[in-house]
Amino acid sequence: MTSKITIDPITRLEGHGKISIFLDDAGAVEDCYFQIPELRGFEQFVVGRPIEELPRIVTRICGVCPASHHMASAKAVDGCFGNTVAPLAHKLRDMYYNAHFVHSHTAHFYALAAPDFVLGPDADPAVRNILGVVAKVGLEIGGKVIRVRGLAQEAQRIIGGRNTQDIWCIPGGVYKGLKPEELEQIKPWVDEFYDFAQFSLQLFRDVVLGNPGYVDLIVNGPYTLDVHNMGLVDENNAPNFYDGKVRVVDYEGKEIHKYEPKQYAEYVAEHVEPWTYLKFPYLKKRGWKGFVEGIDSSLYCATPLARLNVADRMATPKAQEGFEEMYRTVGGHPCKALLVQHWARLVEMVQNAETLQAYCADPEITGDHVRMVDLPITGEGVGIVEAMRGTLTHHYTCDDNGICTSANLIVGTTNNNAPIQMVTKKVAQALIKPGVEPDQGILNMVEMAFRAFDPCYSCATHSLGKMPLEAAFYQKGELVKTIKRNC
Amino acid sequence: MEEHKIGVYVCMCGTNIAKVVDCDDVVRTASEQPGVVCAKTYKYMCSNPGQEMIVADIKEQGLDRVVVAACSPRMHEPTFRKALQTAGINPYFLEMANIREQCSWVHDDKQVATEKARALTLGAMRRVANHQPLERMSVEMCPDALVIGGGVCGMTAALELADGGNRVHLVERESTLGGNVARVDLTAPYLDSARDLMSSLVTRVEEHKRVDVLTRSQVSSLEGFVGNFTATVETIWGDSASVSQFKVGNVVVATGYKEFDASRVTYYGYGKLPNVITSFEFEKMLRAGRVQMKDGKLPQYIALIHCVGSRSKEFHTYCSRVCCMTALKYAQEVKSAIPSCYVSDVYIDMHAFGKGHEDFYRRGSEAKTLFLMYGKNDHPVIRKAGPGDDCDMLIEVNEKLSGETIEIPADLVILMVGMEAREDSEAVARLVNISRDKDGWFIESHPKLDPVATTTDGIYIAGACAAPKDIPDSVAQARAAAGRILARTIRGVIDIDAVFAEVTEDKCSGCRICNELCPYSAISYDADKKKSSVISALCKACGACVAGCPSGAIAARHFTDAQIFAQIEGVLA
Amino acid sequence: MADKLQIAIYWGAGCGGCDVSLLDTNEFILDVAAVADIRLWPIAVDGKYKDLEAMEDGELDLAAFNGAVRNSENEHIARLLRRKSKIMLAYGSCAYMGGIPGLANLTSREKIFETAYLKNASIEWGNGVVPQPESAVNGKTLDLPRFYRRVYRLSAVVDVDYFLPGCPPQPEQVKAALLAVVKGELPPKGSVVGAFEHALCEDCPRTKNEKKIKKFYRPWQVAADPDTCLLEQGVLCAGVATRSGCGVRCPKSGIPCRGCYGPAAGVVDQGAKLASAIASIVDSKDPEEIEGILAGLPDFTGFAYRYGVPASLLQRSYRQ
Amino acid sequence: MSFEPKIVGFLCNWCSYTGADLAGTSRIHYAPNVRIIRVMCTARIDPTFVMKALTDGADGVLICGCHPGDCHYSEGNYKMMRRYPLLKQMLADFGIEPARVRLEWVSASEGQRFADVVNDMTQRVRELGPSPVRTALIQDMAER
Repeated sequence: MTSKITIDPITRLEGHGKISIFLDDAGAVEDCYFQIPELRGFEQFVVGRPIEELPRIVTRICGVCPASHHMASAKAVDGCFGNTVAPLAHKLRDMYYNAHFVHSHTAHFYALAAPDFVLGPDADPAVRNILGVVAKVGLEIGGKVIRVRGLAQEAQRIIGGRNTQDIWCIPGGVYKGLKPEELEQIKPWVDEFYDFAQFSLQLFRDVVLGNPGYVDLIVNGPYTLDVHNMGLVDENNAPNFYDGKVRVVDYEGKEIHKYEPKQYAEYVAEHVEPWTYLKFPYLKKRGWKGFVEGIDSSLYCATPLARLNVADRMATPKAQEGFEEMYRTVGGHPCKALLVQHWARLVEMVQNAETLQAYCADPEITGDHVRMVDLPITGEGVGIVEAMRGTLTHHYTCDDNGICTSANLIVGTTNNNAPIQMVTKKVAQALIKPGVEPDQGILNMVEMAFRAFDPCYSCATHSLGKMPLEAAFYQKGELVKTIKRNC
Repeated sequence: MEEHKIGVYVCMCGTNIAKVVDCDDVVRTASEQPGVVCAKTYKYMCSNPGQEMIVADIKEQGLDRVVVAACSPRMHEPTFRKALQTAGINPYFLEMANIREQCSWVHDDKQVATEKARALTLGAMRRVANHQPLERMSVEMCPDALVIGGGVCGMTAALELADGGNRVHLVERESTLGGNVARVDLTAPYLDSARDLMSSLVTRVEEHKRVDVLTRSQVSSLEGFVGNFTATVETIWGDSASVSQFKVGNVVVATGYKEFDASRVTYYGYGKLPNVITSFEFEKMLRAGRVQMKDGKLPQYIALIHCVGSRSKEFHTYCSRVCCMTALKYAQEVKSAIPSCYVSDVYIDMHAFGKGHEDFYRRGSEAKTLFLMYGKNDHPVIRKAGPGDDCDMLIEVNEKLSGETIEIPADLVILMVGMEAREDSEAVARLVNISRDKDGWFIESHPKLDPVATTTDGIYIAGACAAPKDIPDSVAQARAAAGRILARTIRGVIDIDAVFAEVTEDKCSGCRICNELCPYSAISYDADKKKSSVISALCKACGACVAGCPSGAIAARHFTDAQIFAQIEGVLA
Repeated sequence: MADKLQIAIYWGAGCGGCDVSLLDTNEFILDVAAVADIRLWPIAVDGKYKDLEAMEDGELDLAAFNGAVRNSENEHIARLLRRKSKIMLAYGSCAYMGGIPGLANLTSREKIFETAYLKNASIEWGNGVVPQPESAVNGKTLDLPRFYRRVYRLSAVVDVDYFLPGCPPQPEQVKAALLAVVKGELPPKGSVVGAFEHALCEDCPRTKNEKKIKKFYRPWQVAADPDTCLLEQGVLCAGVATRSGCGVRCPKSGIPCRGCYGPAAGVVDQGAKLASAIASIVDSKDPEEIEGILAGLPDFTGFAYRYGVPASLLQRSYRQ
Repeated sequence: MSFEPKIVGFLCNWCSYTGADLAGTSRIHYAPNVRIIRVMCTARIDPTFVMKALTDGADGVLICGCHPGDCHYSEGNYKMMRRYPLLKQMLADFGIEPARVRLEWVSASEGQRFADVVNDMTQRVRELGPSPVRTALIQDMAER
């Protein structure tokens, strides 16, 4: 008979993730399911709303990366108004969005990823959190983290009037421009962001690369998948978070697709399974082939690492240096080692900071023509941006009165739903062996598999943060053992 | 919410209610409700024994809320409120359920009617539990009055008030008092001289120590409310102007009328034919004592044409009331001025309703005046006479009584122009916050029962500013208005109904939605505080601002949300 | 440890923005950590569901619940937290009023599933699968929480002591509210905390005049004057009917208020009140003209109840 | 037994409530389904009242005021006239049949008209059947 391990508290605690591992009689992992138990139905309940309001509604898909949804939505709405946008508005939105990346990447790296590396996978769970990190690296650095994240939020507020939840975009542009005095306020912060990004890279080198155990775990651990990569790139195939074409590259570096956002439906489709509320996107032209790896697989990742994997280069010089160093260290471009995500994230942060510096130096940035007024309604638009956690697609249609008639959303984490399924199962199978008593550490390893994706189950119904695990072992329906661990 | 001791009284109204509604059953369900101390039926709750029963219960059982299920509150609410007062509790602790007019009298199925009566009573019970004690407020009443308009009406009102002992500010825009009456010669029907009437009036006014006359003046603003207005008046001195400000308790608007502009009527050739003139131009001649044609010759034929601008679809549909008698007056004055002159009187109907008017009409027809009746939509036609004729003009009239077309000679044609509202009546209405009808006349609070009061407390209208009137009617109204004011000022204070809207200042966000909603301008906005507030003395409790306030900052006393919600729950329970 | 405050922070059907609003108190969060044990906070700190169940009833001093109640699981945790905590705080507009997810109450569960899984531009053709509360896969049974017919506000499923409005609550207000708990200076049960009694306009810098509206404009149709009341310019703004406390961020940036802080104190139904006020100042006495002017307000319901359909008197759509 | 709707009637004190009284004094019989709540003027009627009545179990809501131009407060009924279309739209958005709510002008002298309005409205709501609100809210509870 089959016994079932339910890593259930994830569900209860996060409300948004649940792993069920099925063992065969021998006690080997037979099956493993990562379930997303939540759905909110945005795609339906935005129907009937005035289309211009959607950027202020869909931000509630995720309060951790609301700016991503705000921007993707704004661009989809632009499409419904003939894509006529004040050029300066595009610049300001991009500027704003890069500031948002600084905030989000900082939060993720220090609050979520760092505890593992800074404190070590087997440190006392009670302190394995941002507060623990602060304790370890010292209040000075801790203060720095808190300060930078705070300033990145504040920078958004100054540029766009508000951060969480964003309100700023309007058909044809943005509600408010950037005043010279506001720019002066932001400038010094932006330089701080740059220094901080470099500082974080150094911390990574010292703490992670300085520890052979980690490097081995990252490069040779079970944390690899033979699936493809997706990301948004500019005309030079460098990563762009706000605008560009979607590029899909296989794990050997060969380009599979490169398409305009409005063509997304020709290239991506979503598969549904009855046991999870979350859908499974795949490459449409290849068709749904199930949860399989391989060069012919129709599955892909859309993550910070995937973004760098589909890119030929970074868009800014210092980021380019980080890009080269990273791939040199992990054995070439592209890279399949999922734990490299954390590093990729920091490389991106450098580009964010450099981009911000460039905008601060742009004499036009404080201009006042930031919106078009009373544009004609054309009725359909697709907006694609890179959310922190992957390629984010919003597709709307509206009637002649500008009332939303349909909305389709493929959010960052959803792209990675299938890979997360697979890597979880893969790791579980690699670690939970007959006769081997699964312990806290094993569950941690299992968890690290999907944590690498920084899965955002609010954007696909959200969970940010470390997933405390608990395994309940059942033999013939009897609870024989429980293992708890607190990350 | 604190527990109450509620008494429920179901009236049988003889058999009016009892024959359809099972009153005992209503009492039974009522007594099962929380807080109900006693529930009773009685044959006639409004009768003395009925009321005494309620009073006794309140005193003995310490009731603090009372529901009377009986007839319409419009009938007996005051009665039962008095009962509560007699028993020593706040009269507003009463609520009535209308189980007669709106139940037993309109339904016959006993069971269904009883069920409805139960629901209505329950609604009243839930509501009354939310009632709050209300006190009538009273405010100081300033005895001084403002009279706008120095005509016969305004002067009469001013004198009446001043003689009553109050100070009066009489504001006249012209340089002299007298108004339109000062422009006429004799008055119908007794032919006494208007000049004499006026001069005595004017002298008395000017000499009265309590009347302060402001000629060449206009009221530029009137702030406040009944008993407490502040009036600002601008007076022109040559090319300079001075401003005076004073407090008044009440205002009489006596701004009068203006005569209809005859040039709007094209078909009588006024302005083209030199000898076609208006009644007021003729009055001038009479006052000057020289009735003559343009070229100075004495007219041999004079024609009077009635209803110029009045009683017609294209101008004014109403009758101006004074023209008929004025025309008869002219006939007689002409006769005495130029005995040889033939007078023809061309009319639609002869309106001689006033005291002595019919006799005056008879006398007029005895003195040979030729009366010709024309149809409303078939007006006479005037043309220049030919060289052969012995007159200046010829008038063709389709005479209704004879049915023949008659041509009459005329050297002088007098158009009896009607009255119309002054062009500044709208501005005046806005100034004192009263309304005007479709013709621009000011609207009284009730056309029959309250003809000189208006919907704005403390503002009275008298004379021809409310509708065309002759001198006696205007004078009567002037005295009526003055009487109303004297009666109210004599107490020195005025009561303000306890039911009005009030703003909770902390909750008011100063959004100013309510400012436009009040028909009585009872809401004032304090620009410094950024808050709106209700002037309770002006509020008539309609509740428009209460429902309109988006932040629930305005409450309607005795019609609060809580009270109405409770009643909704009750009738549906 | 025991003398430290015991706190739990949890999210139901929310977006995480409320949790971010806590992070946005920046250094303050360290002060909180100094005086309190955060026993449960999925976003940043670890805690265990089993521990939660193991706790004594009332062992927690404060449970801050953000997000709405969308499925059986949300309700389950809400009830558990209520039992374990002395103070239950509805944190943010979703817990307070149902929030944006509450807009789902204007449509139906059936339509939501149909749109999400059966008909949208990128759904796998001909698959026709819809998630089930219970499903058998390779002979194994997997279950999912039941997706309720509608969304509930927290107070509809458990007894709530305090309400902290905002989408998300503004950090200053969050600090104020937490400090009140720390100091034990608590208002009467049922109070709205971290916000004012009055409506937004009092704190809005735009100048206000008497209002009469002949024509309504969508925000993108006009370049509204930055210094005068948006409503006076015909741009629908919910500020008049919305509790202040957000710092007027939206109108200050030229964006009409959408009411995330909920109705002003004492108002039962935010949308109905807004309707009553807005309609009252329509400048016409002619029924047809009135309808014409009001036609300038498409989806008024979705606007007036943007954050509070589940908290409205009618609560949800009754369309058959 | 056939369905008998519960209807809440909000009547202005000066015209319609007096009109209803007149129907009484004239002994004009009409359907017993309307429970009348008196307000000073229709301008006092907040859409909240109507929604409250519907959630508390009313199958219909009748609002009566003075004819346009005849308002005791000169313009109160126009405020209701303006709120009415917006209220109806909102109810429609909540899936409530528009015919369940009705605004009528009834003067103090129109006792017969009041009776006719009540009869007609009662008949229409009877045809619509019970309000969906109560039943749906009960179903919701059952689901949890």
